[in-house]
Amino acid sequence: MARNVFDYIIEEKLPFFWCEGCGNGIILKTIAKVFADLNLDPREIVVVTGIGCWGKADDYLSVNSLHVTHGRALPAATGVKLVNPNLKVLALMGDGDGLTIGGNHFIHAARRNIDITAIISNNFNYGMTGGQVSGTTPEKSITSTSRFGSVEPPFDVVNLAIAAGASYVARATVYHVNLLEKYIKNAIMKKGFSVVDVINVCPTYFGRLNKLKTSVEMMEFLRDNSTFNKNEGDINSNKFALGEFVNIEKPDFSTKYLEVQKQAKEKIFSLEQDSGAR
Amino acid sequence: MSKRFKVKINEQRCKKCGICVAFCPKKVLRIDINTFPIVDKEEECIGCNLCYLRCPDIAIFVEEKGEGVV
Amino acid sequence: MHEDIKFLQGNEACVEGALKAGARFYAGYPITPSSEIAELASIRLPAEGGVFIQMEDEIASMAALVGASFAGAKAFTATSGPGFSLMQENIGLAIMTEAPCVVINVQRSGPSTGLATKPAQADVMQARWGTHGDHAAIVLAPATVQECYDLIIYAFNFAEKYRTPVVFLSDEIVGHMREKVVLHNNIPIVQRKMPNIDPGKYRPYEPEKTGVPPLAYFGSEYTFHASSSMHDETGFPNNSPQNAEKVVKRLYNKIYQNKEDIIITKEFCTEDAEILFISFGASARSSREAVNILRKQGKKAGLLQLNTLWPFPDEKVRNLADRAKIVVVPEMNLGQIIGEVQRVLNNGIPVIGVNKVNSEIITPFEIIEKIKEVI
Amino acid sequence: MGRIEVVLAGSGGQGLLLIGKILGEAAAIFDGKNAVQTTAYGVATRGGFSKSEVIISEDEIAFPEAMDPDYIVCLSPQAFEIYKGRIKEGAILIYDKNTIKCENNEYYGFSMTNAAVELKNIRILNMIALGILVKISGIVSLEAIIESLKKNSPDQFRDQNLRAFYKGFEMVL
Repeated sequence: MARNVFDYIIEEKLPFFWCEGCGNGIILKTIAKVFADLNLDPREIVVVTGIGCWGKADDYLSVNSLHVTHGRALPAATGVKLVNPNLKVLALMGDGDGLTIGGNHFIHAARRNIDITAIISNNFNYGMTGGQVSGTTPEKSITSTSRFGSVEPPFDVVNLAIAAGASYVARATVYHVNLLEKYIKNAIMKKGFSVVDVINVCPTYFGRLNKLKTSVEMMEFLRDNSTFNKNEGDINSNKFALGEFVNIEKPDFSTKYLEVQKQAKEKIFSLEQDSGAR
Repeated sequence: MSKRFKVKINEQRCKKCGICVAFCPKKVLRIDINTFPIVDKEEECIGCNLCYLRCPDIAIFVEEKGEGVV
Repeated sequence: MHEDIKFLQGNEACVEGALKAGARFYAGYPITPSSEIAELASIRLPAEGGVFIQMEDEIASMAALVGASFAGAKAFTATSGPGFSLMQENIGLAIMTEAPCVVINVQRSGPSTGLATKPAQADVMQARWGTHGDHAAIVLAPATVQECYDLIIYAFNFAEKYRTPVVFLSDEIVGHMREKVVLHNNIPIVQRKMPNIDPGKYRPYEPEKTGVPPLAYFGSEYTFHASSSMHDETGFPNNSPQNAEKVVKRLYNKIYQNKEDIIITKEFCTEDAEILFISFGASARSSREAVNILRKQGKKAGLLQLNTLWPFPDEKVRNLADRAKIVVVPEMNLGQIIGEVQRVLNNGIPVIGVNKVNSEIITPFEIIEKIKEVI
Repeated sequence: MGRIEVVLAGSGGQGLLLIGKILGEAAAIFDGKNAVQTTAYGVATRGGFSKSEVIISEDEIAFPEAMDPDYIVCLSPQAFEIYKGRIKEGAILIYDKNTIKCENNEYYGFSMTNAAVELKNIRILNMIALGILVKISGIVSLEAIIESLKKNSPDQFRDQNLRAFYKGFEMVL
């Protein structure tokens, strides 16, 4: 029987608690739509979330979910995945959660190529706590803790993920919904660490402080400042390069670890002797 | 094209952000100050479903007449 | 020679006990003096079909334990002071989400980096109150290599039985000493209590009479929601004051109402003891030697060794101290367990601390020297 | 036999931990007594003062460290400086007389380094010292120490460790 979004999103829990015009609902519905299109069994999906507005996504899901501490969705998801590699594991993280306090975990999960899909809701600020500066806030942007314009250059999530070794890296915006759906689907189907950097809108804080009052204005901004030419993209000047930047096949951690388990079974006695003799 | 699609708004979920109205390629919808989206020109709807896809609150649905939800 | 009698380090015996208890997942970050645990786990776990992973830090390690636990594995980690400090955040996560797991802290001299290769017993209060918020804690402390093996099995058993993280508070002396250890099967292994109802009706935080909710695992026929945020029995957020009070009290009571099951102590020559030592870990060894020496001198000394530090064995201490003329608490810190002893014994009996923080073990002579004026 | 305390002192990297383990395991497992082996070391693996202690007893061992050692083996001048003149009456101090200057003829000096050089491997100094200690003290049986030594030597080092042990054992007349 064909599944639909309400096989994954609990309809009775709606409306979402997110602000009017917040793009988180767009991303969450798109994820649920991809689950449905792929006909995934909710029992075999685990969604891990951290803290922040996007960290509330699991509140609406009927799949397995684990809501953890700020920045720690990826290491918790790593624990889930390594114990049961058959599970589809997603980590839903904001830019503050996943790339700032959790930045170290992000690069190491990518480096290890753990088979997890990281969906970054990137709205350039900490929405939940009142719009403070984050690790992806473009330089000169106004936030509630950078009232005179941020002096810090931001991370480019895509470049960071590529450098750290992810198997799949793509960027879309909440305006480009068809792209978003395609990239999330490809990311979930990818065996290995996959990242979708979703440029999102936060009209309540980031928009209001940066002369984009409504989500409609912010969506128009995303529409008018996106490019499919990678070389034209520059997060720092609010020019968003969209597309699939990495899509490669390489063995994920769990697959490679099967060989470790095999070797350990064969060599255990000599190794123990060796370690005991020091 | 004849009137093939029905656009429905779930007013329990809609937060009146106006995204569906602003980006409808056929200007099917209209919104006044603090109202829910008003289905103005349903006959113009081409069933592209972008309003559904962009709605942050899963509050708007396009149905093909006689065939249920798209 | 029997196969299962070995001459092992305390740290090695921890791994043997963990495997016996059914541990199949380890996530950790190397730190002296605990690293032998990681090294041996990295060999033994994959051979048992389990997984070892060295994470980027202790924060991540503890988070991974919680994830692994919900995926159905008995999970553990090992660290020392600086790493234990980093783990506190997600020890709280394990308490709140009720994720069974075991955290070994092989204590070293602090604060901060301190003397990295030297022992201390100064994390007793951190093990109790390290993570924020009101909560209970189960903390076990070994004094021998055999106890490393035995008690770590209890640690896993308590973790699964009470759906909680258990802290295993070893120290550099016990962790690095080698002794004879029997790798026996005498301790029954507790398996996680799974729900036994229709999957549609499963509520992951609905407790049984014991105060503990049965726990499914991700990938089973039960789907469920686990949350670090205040949640009700469904696992979904619930911000009502009534619910918050209920949850905090249940998390506390599920440990304290079962403390008789959790408290493990050992007694040496306590039957007629007038000089009662109360100690744990390496200092219990010193205390026991002091008892031997004092007994040879005709003095009625005895030792209550605490294997369970938390919940603190109030009644046991009170009962034994009833017969004593003085109570002596040797510990390698400036006075942590002694505070609990004083809280319990408010009857005027003298309670004397023997404290040492120079990174060397307390010797039996130092203990006797300290109390010779009063005995 | 009551409580016997052995201190093996020298510098990091000399393999004191290993011979402590071999001695302790010989007593605890192969001779069926009780034994505790502990170590003290600095932050570096090589160099710097390092010691390993072994307590052997037929009774249960409470305090795990040496209080008043019966046997002390010194393999570095630094270790010797720490223990000389501080040993109890009747205790035996064994040292490497090729590297340690000692004027006290109550101590037991052996040409350990020279013996190691003869065997073309300075890293088996520890095994030579172990052979000397076992012969002088008799704290473990020869069968037990050989079993333990074999068990605790990786395959590729087993023969040379045994050779060095016997070399030390035979240096004691």
